Amino acid sequence: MPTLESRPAIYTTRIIDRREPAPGIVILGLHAPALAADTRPGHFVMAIPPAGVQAAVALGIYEARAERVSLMLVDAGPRTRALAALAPGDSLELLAPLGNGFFLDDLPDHVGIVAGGVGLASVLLAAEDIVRRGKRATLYYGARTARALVDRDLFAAAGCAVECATDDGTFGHHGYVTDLLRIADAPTLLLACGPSPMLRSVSRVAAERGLRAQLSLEETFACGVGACWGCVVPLDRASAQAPKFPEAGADESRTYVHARICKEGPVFWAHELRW
Amino acid sequence: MPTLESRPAIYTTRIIDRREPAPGIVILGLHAPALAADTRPGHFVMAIPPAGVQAAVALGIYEARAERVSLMLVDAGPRTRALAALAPGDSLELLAPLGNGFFLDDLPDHVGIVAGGVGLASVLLAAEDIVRRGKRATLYYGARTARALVDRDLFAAAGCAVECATDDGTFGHHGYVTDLLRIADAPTLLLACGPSPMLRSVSRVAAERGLRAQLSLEETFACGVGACWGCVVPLDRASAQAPKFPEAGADESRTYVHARICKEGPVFWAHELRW
Amino acid sequence: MSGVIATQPNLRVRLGGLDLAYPTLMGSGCYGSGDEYAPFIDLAGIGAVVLKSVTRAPRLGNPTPRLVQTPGGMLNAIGLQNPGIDHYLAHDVPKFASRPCGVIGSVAGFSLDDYAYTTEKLGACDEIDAIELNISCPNVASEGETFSCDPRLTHKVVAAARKATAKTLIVKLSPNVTDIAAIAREAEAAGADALAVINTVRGMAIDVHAWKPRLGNVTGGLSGPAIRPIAVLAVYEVARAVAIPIVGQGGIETLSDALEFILAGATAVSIGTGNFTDPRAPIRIAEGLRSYLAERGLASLADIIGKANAGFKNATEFSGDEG
Amino acid sequence: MSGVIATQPNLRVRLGGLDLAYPTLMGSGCYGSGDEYAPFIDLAGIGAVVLKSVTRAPRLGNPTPRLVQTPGGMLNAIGLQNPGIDHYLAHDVPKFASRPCGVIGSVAGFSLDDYAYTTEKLGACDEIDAIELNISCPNVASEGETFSCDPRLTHKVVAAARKATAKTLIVKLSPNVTDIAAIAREAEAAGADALAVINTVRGMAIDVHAWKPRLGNVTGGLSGPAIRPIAVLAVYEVARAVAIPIVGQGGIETLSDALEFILAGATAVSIGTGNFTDPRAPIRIAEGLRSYLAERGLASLADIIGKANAGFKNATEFSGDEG
Ligand SMILES: Cc1cc2nc3c(=O)[nH]c(=O)nc-3n(C[C@H](O)[C@H](O)[C@H](O)COP(=O)(O)OP(=O)(O)OC[C@H]3O[C@@H](n4cnc5c(N)ncnc54)[C@H](O)[C@@H]3O)c2cc1C
Ligand SMILES: Cc1cc2nc3c(=O)[nH]c(=O)nc-3n(C[C@H](O)[C@H](O)[C@H](O)COP(=O)(O)OP(=O)(O)OC[C@H]3O[C@@H](n4cnc5c(N)ncnc54)[C@H](O)[C@@H]3O)c2cc1C
Ligand SMILES: Cc1cc2nc3c(=O)[nH]c(=O)nc-3n(C[C@H](O)[C@H](O)[C@H](O)COP(=O)(O)O)c2cc1C
Ligand SMILES: Cc1cc2nc3c(=O)[nH]c(=O)nc-3n(C[C@H](O)[C@H](O)[C@H](O)COP(=O)(O)O)c2cc1C
Ligand code: FES
Ligand code: FES
Repeated sequence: MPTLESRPAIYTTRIIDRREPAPGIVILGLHAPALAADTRPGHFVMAIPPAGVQAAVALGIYEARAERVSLMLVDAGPRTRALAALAPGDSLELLAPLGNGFFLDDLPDHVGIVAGGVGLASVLLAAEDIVRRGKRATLYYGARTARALVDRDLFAAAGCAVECATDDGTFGHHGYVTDLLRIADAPTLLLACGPSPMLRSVSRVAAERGLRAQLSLEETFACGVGACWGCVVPLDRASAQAPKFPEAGADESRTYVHARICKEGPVFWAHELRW
Repeated sequence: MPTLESRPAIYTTRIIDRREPAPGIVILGLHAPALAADTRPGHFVMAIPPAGVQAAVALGIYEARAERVSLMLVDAGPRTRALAALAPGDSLELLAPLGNGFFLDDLPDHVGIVAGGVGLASVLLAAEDIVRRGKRATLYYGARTARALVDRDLFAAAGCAVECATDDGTFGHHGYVTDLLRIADAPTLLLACGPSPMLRSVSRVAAERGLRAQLSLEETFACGVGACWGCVVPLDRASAQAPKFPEAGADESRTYVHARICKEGPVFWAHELRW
Repeated sequence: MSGVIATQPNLRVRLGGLDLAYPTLMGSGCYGSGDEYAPFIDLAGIGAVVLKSVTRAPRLGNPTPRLVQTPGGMLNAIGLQNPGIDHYLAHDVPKFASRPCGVIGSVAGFSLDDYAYTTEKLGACDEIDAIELNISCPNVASEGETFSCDPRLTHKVVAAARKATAKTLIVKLSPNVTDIAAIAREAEAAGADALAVINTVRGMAIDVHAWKPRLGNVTGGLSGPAIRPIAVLAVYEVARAVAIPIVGQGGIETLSDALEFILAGATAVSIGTGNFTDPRAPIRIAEGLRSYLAERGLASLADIIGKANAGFKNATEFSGDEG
Repeated sequence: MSGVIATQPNLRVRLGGLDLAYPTLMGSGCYGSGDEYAPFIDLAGIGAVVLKSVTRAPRLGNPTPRLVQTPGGMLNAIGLQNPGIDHYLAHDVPKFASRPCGVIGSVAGFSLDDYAYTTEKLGACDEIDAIELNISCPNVASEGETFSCDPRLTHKVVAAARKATAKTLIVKLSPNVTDIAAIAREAEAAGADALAVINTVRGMAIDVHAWKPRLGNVTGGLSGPAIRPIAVLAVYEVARAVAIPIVGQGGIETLSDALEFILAGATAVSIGTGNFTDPRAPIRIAEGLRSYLAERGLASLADIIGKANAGFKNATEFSGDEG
């Protein structure tokens, strides 16, 4: 959990830059000094879409430095599309910063960061933080194809090593990003963010090889602030993150409870999940 | 009815210019040579909105010359707003040209054109046509306020006189545009397009003063091509435009039928309406 | 040659005795007679057009406004404006003879007699391939209770229509009921060959400036993408309750929308309000279905019908005679 | 001074014995306990928060996914996850004491006993100002029939809850019925002080890639702007059937949306899904209502309630003690 309590609020920000590192991917830079200062690695926002589009959408905080915060949008549906159509000068309101963030207080010498697709948006700040704490960081980055591997240079610039895998073999390892973890000197702590199948695979590899892994989970959100119980994951009752909950009578409730990804998470220890 | 049969089709056009003559009003110029050639005064289009926005929307054909057709959008809701956000280079699909258009074959020496608000979009071609036929045309143009009176110069350039009225008295006559018709030498034929209350008022003035009036009606459309019967108006059974319809048993069906504004109209003779 | 043809997925489906080249219908009341769209689309690419509902006596329909846009959908209250069956037979039906797609007549009414009378007359026309029974009207003899809202009344009206025609009989169900599966079972038991699921959902909108209902008829029927989840569930539930084929409808605009209904158990789909966004929707959906099947190496639509519905009972026949 | 105050329109409304400073509620299940929103909005600007429904026994809730976005709305199938009434009374309820707005507890259950038990326990808490009865659950004793879908069951469950508490009792109706007015009349007859209209509409969505329902629970409840026309009509019909006040809900996001419900006959409105677009919605709607009344020179909300509903019967009491 973040060492300092952050103070979520509704931020009215202004878009100051916009780039498209690959087709279907847009990065919006926002002027948001107070939010930048209050953001910890792994935090996310609920972005209020332009008028006429329903439902705020969960987005990782990609960059946060000085006066600027950035968000990465990968075209998935009406909301990411409407937000990606915004231009410098437009304003954007956010509920932020939200979520627990990665646990970075007690790091081994070498930390592996596993990112798939849009999961990249939630791990750059963690990479920076690890390096700042004097540890080694390696990004294991997977995507469908070479073109969808974006911004490797930002990680390199932060002092983080980068290893890639593509489904179609157009860049780096031909296969799953988790294949890259099956090496002798794998980092003993993994931070992972990406699609569920990738996270489950990270979980398996970690279990097999005795590594610890923190997973930043994705699920459809409605509120993003713990109010609707729409985004849960089965979590070991013994986890420090498990909400207090009496046994429900059913057998399984003896071993797990449903924790809210947006509130108790989005970062959980892989070995504590019962999914 | 137009002298030549027009051939409606789905046109894929490209936006070539865009201007905002007043806040909330946008005029889009489209490259559409075949449509420009096939358009008669009073025709309208059903414009297919950008992906994600439902329901095509009815718009008058404002200008039609050589390769270019233009549409006027007045912010009323999601569809006019989505279309107004289009920019040069974007493509726009239209079902067009639709409707009967004004009856311009048998004109008196002086024709009055009454337009309120967005009704202006449906009468410029009529003004041009009247002048081309060697007759005098006067536009009686009403709006809430001076700023909302747009493009008077286009009418003047077409050789049409322009008289204005504003609700707030900021330009021209302070009051209703129909007040301008209560003069001794009013034109004996009126063509009118605008909000319902204005058209009803034109209808009353015409009846009082023995003028003939063609009204281009507005109603919520769904199909715009006569398929859904959503856009009807009660019309005298004896009208040449009345759809063939047996008496329904109810008394009123002896005197009127429901005609489709999009198909039998949008232009009707004021004295034939039973609204 | 025949090898190449054999790899083209088969979109042909059967609804009772009605054989359709495509599983895509134009919904009643939304495409007129189909002719209105001849300038815009090739009707040969449509399975069938379902005509606007016709009644025994002529009807002037409801006062205006009859249409209101709502979020993700629209309300309509047309009030079944139509010239009555006699005028319809004399003036309209003859025009349907040369239609390059199926033609399904739609019958509405206000008593059992009405339905039987109109069904018999319309069913007797060579130009009409099948009859759809729009039973979402109030029964004037039965304190105005809507036919489709009561299992007993549904049974009676379907039985009456069944006696009146030997043509394929499609019964269109209303979603405005506590238990649509119970209604569906009655329609099947009374002799329906297929079910159309769903008609519009009752709703209203209010003019907040004028302080009055926005529709001339006060209430209307909600349609369009807004109701799609309601319609998909209705198809899902009906498909578990009956063995006759289902025509799914309610908010279909795209291939993905159509697939939801087919995977829930629909044999064919109908596009209504989607036409008002883009009349090419049914053509595009048929093309999309063909590619969808081809990409997955599937031979016919039968391979996906009901595949997301574990309790699927629906036992459609397919004509295997086309490539 | 008092002259100035008197010209400020009065937004205060009464639901049974419950006096609310604003006619705007936070809908059950959408705002948690309200505390989750304290960082974002001033709860003193809200009429009341309706808490997430609580049951007698703890419930783990449904498998995931529990949420799906749909056109103009969303589906949810949370499955009433809650810690059960005992844990709730011990750990959660005490936190509600210092709330600057009304606090309405929501009770769900699966038998008459459940409802009576939970209502009594929750109604006895000083922190709870009123009880909302969520009767959209299946009755396990009655072959799983949903309480709110049967007038007889509705009467029984409301009567049981009525006996269990003297606090204001709001009964929340389901739209998934043939005749909502009949259900409303039973709830009123059994002692309800007010009605919440409507709960979610049943629906489902299908994953067209995986060929399976998108919700872990297969079916879910549709909410949001998509259902607004359905909800406005339900309020319109219920307002003609009963004399107790109505809390309108279903797709309210803006002032205009709220006005539709109030003009149809609602005394107050509740914002649920609208919160997920912008949690400030209830505050903005209250401000908007004040301006709307002021612009028209109207003194209180009573001046517009039911004004688009000619057959309006609802006879709400208003507290006239505020400027
Ligand atoms: C903590 C967190 C952080 C996140 N960070 C980011 C981020 O930084 N950047 C980012 O771009 N996203 C991020 N996401 C994901 C994003 O919030 C979701 O993808 C969101 O749903 C996008 O909204 P949308 O309206 O654009 O798409 P939606 O309409 O919500 O669509 C979402 C998905 O559903 C699928 N879908 C829709 N209909 C069907 C159907 N019938 N059958 C099968 N599948 C269907 C779509 O293909 C799509 O993949 C994050 C999510 C979480 C929880
Ligand atoms: C033949 C014809 C020609 C036309 N030509 C043009 C043209 O050239 N240019 C042009 O801009 N328009 C034109 N129109 C009008 C245009 O088609 C309509 O205004 C259309 O509805 C706009 O769609 P929208 O989605 O933008 O607004 P919509 O959402 O359809 O809103 C339409 C109206 O409904 C009102 N409304 C919505 N909700 C409520 C409520 N709860 N209470 C009270 N009122 C409400 C809105 O304020 C608005 O005035 C024409 C119409 C016709 C029939
Ligand atoms: C304007 C309009 C008119 C309709 N008229 C009829 C009708 O006459 N008979 C009928 O059975 N259904 C009628 N319907 C219902 C549609 O056929 C369809 O069942 C319903 O709208 C749901 O599908 P959709 O969302 O694709 O429109 C009408 C729908 C609309 C929108
Ligand atoms: C995620 C979610 C959870 C809900 N949980 C409950 C609940 O526990 N009890 C209840 O009575 N209603 C519940 N509802 C229904 C809402 O309170 C509301 O009645 C309904 O969603 C319609 O209003 P809306 O469109 O404003 O959301 C829930 C709705 C949503 C979207
Ligand atoms: S999204 Fe509402 S609790 Fe997590
Ligand atoms: S809008 Fe459909 S008939 Fe006119």
